[in-house]
Amino acid sequence: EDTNYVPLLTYRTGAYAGSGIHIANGMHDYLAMLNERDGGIGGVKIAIEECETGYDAQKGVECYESTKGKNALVYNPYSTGITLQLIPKASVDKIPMLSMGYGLSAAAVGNTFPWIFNVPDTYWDGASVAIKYIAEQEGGLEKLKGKKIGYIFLDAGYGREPIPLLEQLSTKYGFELVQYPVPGKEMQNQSSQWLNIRRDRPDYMVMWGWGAMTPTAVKEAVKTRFPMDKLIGVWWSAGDEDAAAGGEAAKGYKAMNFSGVGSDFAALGDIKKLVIDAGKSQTDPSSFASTLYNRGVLNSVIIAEAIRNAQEKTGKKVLTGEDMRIGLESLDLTADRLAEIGLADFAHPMKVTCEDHAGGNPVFIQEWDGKQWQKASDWIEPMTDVVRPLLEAAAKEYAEKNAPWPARTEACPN
Amino acid sequence: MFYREAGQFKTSYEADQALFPIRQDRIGLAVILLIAFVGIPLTANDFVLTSIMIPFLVFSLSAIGLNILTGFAGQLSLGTGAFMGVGAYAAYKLTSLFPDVNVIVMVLCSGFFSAAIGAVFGLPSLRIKGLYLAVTTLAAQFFLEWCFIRIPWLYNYNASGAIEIPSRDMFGILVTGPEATPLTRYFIVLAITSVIALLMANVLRGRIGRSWMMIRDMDIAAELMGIRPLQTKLLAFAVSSFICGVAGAMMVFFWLSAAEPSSYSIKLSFQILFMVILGGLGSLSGAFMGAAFIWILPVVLKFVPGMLGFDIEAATVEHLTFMIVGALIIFFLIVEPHGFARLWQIGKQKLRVWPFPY
Amino acid sequence: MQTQEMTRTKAPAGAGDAILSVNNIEVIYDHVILVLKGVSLTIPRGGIVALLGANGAGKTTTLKAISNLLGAERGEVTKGKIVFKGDEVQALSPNDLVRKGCIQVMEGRHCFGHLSIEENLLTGAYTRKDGAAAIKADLEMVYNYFPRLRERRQSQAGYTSGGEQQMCAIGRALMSRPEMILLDEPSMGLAPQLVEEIFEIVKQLNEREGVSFLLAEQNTNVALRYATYGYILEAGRIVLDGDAKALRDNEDVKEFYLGVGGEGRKSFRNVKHYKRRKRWLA
Amino acid sequence: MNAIVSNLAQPVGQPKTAERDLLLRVDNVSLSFGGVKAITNISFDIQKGEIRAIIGPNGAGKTSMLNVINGFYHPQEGTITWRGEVRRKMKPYEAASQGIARTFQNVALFKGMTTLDNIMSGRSLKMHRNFLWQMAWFGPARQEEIEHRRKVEDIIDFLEIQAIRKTPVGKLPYGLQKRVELGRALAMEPELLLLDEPMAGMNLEEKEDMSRFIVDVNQEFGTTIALIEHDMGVVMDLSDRVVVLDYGKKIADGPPEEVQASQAVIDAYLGVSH
Amino acid sequence: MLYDIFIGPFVQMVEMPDFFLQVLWEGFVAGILYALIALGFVLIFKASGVFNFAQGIMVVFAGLTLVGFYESGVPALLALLLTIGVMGALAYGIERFVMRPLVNQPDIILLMATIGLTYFLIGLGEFVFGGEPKRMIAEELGLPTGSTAIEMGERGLVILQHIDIAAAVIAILMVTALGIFFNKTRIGRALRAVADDHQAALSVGISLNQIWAIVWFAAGLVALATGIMWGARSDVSFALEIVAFKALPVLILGGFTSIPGAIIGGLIIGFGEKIGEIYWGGLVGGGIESWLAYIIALIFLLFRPQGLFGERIIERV
Ligand SMILES: Nc1ncnc2c1ncn2[C@@H]1O[C@H](COP(=O)(O)OP(=O)(O)OP(=O)(O)O)[C@@H](O)[C@H]1O
Ligand SMILES: Nc1ncnc2c1ncn2[C@@H]1O[C@H](COP(=O)(O)OP(=O)(O)OP(=O)(O)O)[C@@H](O)[C@H]1O
Ligand SMILES: [Mg+2]
Ligand SMILES: [Mg+2]
Repeated sequence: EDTNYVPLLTYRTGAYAGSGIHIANGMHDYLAMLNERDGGIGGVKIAIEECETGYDAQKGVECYESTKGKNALVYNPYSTGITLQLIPKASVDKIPMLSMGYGLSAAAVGNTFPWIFNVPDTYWDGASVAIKYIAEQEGGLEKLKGKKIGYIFLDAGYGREPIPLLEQLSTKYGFELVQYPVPGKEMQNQSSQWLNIRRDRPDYMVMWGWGAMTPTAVKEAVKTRFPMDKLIGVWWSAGDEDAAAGGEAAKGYKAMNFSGVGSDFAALGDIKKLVIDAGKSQTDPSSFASTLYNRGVLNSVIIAEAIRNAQEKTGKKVLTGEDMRIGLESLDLTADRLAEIGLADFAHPMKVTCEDHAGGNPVFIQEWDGKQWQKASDWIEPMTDVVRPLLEAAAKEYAEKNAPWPARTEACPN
Repeated sequence: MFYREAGQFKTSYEADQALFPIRQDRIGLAVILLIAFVGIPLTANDFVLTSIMIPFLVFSLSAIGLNILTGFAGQLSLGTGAFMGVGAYAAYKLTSLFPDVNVIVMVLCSGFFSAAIGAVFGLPSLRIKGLYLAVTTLAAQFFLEWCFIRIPWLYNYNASGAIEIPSRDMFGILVTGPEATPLTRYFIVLAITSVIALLMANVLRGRIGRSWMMIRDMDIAAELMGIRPLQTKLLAFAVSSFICGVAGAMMVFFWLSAAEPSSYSIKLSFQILFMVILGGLGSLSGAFMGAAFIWILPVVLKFVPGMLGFDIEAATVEHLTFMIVGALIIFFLIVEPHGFARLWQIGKQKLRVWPFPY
Repeated sequence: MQTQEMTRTKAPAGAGDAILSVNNIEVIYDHVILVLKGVSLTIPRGGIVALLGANGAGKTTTLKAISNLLGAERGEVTKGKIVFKGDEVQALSPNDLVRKGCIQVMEGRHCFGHLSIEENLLTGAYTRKDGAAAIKADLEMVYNYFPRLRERRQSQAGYTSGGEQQMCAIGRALMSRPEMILLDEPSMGLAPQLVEEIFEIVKQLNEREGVSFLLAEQNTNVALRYATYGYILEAGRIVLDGDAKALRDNEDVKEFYLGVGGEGRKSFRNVKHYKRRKRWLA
Repeated sequence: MNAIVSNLAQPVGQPKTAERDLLLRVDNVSLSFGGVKAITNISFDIQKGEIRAIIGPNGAGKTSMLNVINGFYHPQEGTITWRGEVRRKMKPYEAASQGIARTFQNVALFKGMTTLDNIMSGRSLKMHRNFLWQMAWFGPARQEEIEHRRKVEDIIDFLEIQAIRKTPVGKLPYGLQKRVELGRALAMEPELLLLDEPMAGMNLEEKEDMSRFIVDVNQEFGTTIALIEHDMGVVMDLSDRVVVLDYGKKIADGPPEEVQASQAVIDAYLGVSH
Repeated sequence: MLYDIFIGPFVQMVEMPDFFLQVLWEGFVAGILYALIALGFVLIFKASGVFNFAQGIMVVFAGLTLVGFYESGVPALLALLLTIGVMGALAYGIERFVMRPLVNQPDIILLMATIGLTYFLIGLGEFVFGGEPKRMIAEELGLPTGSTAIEMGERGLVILQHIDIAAAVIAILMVTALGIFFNKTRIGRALRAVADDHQAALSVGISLNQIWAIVWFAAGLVALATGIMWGARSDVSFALEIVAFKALPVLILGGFTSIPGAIIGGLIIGFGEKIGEIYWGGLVGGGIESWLAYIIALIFLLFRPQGLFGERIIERV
């Protein structure tokens, strides 16, 4: 029987499992639902296989090596570290890699990285939105001058990625950027960082937390009586447990998001009915439709839509990695299409082009009301004008440092 | 009776001091080398090469490195990961500073940097012993890890903080970078590992190897017999770190091709320590056996349920793997605290007297 | 052959009332090294039995087999049985055996280096339940036996001299009020005066309190003077046994163990090298 | 065997009192640990080529004395003169390189190594090939190794321990361990050999063997020997002069017969006269 | 530059006394928490000479079990009792299947075995409880959760978390109890004997099995207390296991065998680390906490190779 094989590099174990499990469930369940409901995509079932990485780069590479031979269509490493290792390998093996909203920001430059996709946004887009949102609160970008903005982050590739952009913005808008790195080992032991924050009294805090780092940070923020409405997390710090760790007192904590909030979507209803209630998933019903779960769903939506697109573009039903790349690179997920698949308004419409693999799509801010996340802003556009040149420069630098970096040989699909 | 030594007389000290004085062992080694250099390249697929053999060899080499320090010189170290990291970062810096020099030369040179750093952290070993010494090596581990993060010069100011290995060729064949074939990388790693293993086997059976073991077994007596403890220990630290450094550099150059500081974390230190202890402290062949066990077993375990037709979740497999590996470690320690190497010896002993029980 | 005969005819005195009997045990180390090849011994209640033999004959191994300490050295008893006070004890743990009244003084001292001498002695009383006063009294008794220990009572045992440690090890065993003591080379490293004293203590305990002893000793001379019965172990087998007096008079024993061959005691300076052949092995 | 004959060999039987024959002199040495006075104001000397016994009750300070001589302990007071030179605060490995070797009361063999390697380890100071040669093995390093192996084999033959050449020493019976330890010390070709209770735990036969080795070493190679032993038979037969310690003090010094007859020694050490 | 190193920090301490006090308090709390973990290590080390690497995972395991019982509907206090039972069973299991067969083996082998145990418990814990972080049921157990702010001067504020105060009290109680247990009872002496020489301890009739079951159980209880306290600060998750590394320098500093050493070592590390990080860390980019503790311990060790309160390392021939 023909299938389209989609390996999912997930982690349900290790220090970051707290975040990883929800993502893994969301990714798995949507694809499983398509298999149940529609018999796959275009009549071909999706073969889903999870490979456990434990957020560990070595194991991630091992997963990649052990699955790529099975005609893998696309990889989602869910770790910036693993992404970095796989970028060169995937480029050589000609298998696209979708790092949705994480990974190497520069990979958005499709001409340099034809095989890597990071729709809907890069970290730099995210960081610029955070600054923009702060400016909005203060009443305009010019009001940022003289403000102090703290940046607390997981001290790894993931958390360091936004720093160049933040520094750029800080010089541009004249605010002071103070960095608070949290070593991976000390994730659950952040009292020093928050003491420093207390002393420095930044006006706002931007947070790039993951795994157990986020709930600990939220708790510490509450403890040190940092004004919670001035703490803004990246979309990966937007988990329900993350905020719940602070309980009532964390009311006002904000985080960016680009995937739907809540379970009020037809497709999610199908998942619940056909997959979860049917006992075909590991999802704990209480965590269904949580922020990170929905994030996982969106990841699979992009995969599924890319498969469909590729099937249309190539006329094949059973695809290869190369076909998949075509599907991803000409992906156009419109509002209509989202509605059609039962996920109206679940995400902002996104379009991938040859040049731009990220799209720089708008994101919104959600706020914790003490019990739940609530949407707290409209879609905010990132500062593409600042981000794009930086991306170009970074891509160029990457190619130079890794010379001889192969030039793009893949034709643009349209 | 299979393993019969009778009738093999050594007529000179040369013969008696050969690495493998017994014929069966020599044949065994020849077979292993034949498999490694011919058999595996002919049969193995990319997955086996890149995910099993290359890491296995890299780990074997680092296990040899640690074994020299802990198994032979008796200095417990938990800083192996960081020393490997020093090698990796040094090699990376060297290749970017001197892009035209052959990478293999650079990989080997990187060992000198880790040797120097290892010796520095070995200094307290004169006063501090045993488990207490573990803390100085842990200090090395965490401090160096921190350096890898905090000194951007080390990773050429990459935004990601990771080192990425560019493609380099040697005699027209790509040896590093994503386009280098697994086979090429395998051969390089195999060659470096076997050569270093051989050289170390030589050192270990001579005066220097003995002086390490003297320090390990009874440092006071060693000192009263003319061994200078500081020099000897520092040499062990340096040699061990050199080898670990080369292994660390190989790890990123020929296996991972990109590495973050977390690749050289304490977890790696423990992994290597496991290999050394399970393989057998103070045994070179044990280093290989330990590496095989610790690295290959979990990889293989992952496929077992699938092969048996069970449909178990990936995470559950991972949990089970953890439990099984943990239990097996304890099991093997109980069966033979001196590791696989000793187990193998006892096995030989049994073969010798077979079919009688003793 | 004369020796064989002796083995057969003379059972140890009072064999009927044996406190400990070892029947044909075999011990293997590491699953491959066979060390004891069928050793049988009987220690009568209230007897002092000496176990003699050259280095590596298996004396220590025998004692450890009895006190069940072999497990800690990867050795095991694979055959035979050991009966102490009428019960088979192979399956007991060492501490059960101590509770039952059989304690071993290990070869090579084995004091607890970080504990003071006094604490070392007190650990000996670990299994006792008869109250602090009794223990205190025994402590006094040990100090009276070994005044040197009283002087060093607060010193860490690890830093005391070899002989002091040996006294400490023996004193520690006495603290458990045993009925049977397995003494492994008690005289090793002790000054001549002390050697005599220790054997005097053995004799006193034996006579006054009825403690039985199994002595593994290299100092055959003294051992046979105090023991009532002796076994000679060679390469894992008992090759000769008999009353202490009979052994003392045995020609081979005289020559090889007591050093009083045909022409009386030789000077150590003038021993000549010759290949010894034990007659009973012939 | 002749290979290890020390070039400083002394003809036996000559008068041994001349100052130039003095190998080592201990002057007014005191050593204490916290409150414990292990050695109090002790002086004695060791002549070239003699067998010098040190005896005394347990805890008298005999082992401590040896430890002072080879630099493991540093006395608080007093001096040690080695071949006419006064030395202070010497490191143990320096003592070794000056030709002082020893065996230990509690066997201190290298447990993880074979008999052969243990004895080879005694030759460490005499081997010089550097790390690079060692790595290459073939050529000089191997040459050196074999050369020393020959000498070690001589010692193995001498001590009659051929059969256990390749056995790890940890599992040897006690008596053989002591013998290997002697071999290891001999391999250093020392000028002064310090033996700390070499015959403890041996039966008569083994003591005889050991005595023979000690006498041979002394007579054939002229090695000076300082010997601690509790077996009075051995001490009386072997030693040229005996020094007796008690509670860290010297209570007698002289030829064996004299010492044996001294009432102080009998009271403190021998008990009933032997 | 020199000013930043030698003068600036002190000026800051004086200028912002409330903040300095807060730093000290945080250092104190961190120290107490480190000490709690270290205490578990000390217990086992003292009683068997084993460096129990699994203490970290035992903390996680205890915490997860407690929360797990609660989540499955058992009332909090009953859950606590059940968890104690589970720790007892675990102690028995470890004694029976790990320690007993490894009696008389060298330290490093036992160390390795406990690392093997760590792997096993990680797998088991994740298998049973899943990998998500769980919220500690501090409130339900009757532990205080609020905080008190002490005003100082105009803007000054020192915030004390009640849970931290509870942690300090519990730690001190445990240390006292254990201290008495070790020093005043016959079992305490036996434990130290076992740590010195397994075989000799056996020979004088000390039952290793019993002793080990007791100390592992005690270590399990300490782990449970630690799990509750750490869990209440952040969450109970497997990431906590790493915190156990912090216990190492504490342990080394205090000496492996000293119970008060664990507390004092913990406090030195806690204070040193916080003060170092807050006042000097910024000079080198921050995050020095990850190694500062080790360096502090290392410096102490160079002067006292056996730690502050450790037993002298015996070197004699
Ligand atoms: N743990 C062990 N593993 C292997 N072999 C051992 C072990 N312990 C002892 N042996 C061997 O068992 C034999 C008997 O040793 P044992 O210690 O019982 O002798 P012994 O009569 O007490 O000698 P000694 O007088 O030297 O103390 C020896 O050959 C020794 O090598
Ligand atoms: N490092 C040390 N610390 C404390 N006390 C010590 C140390 N070394 C020796 N002593 C003490 O010094 C005294 C002399 O010890 P030493 O070992 O020299 O005695 P010895 O004469 O060799 O006795 P033995 O015949 O019993 O071996 C002893 O009381 C011992 O406890
Ligand atoms: Mg013995
Ligand atoms: Mg002595």
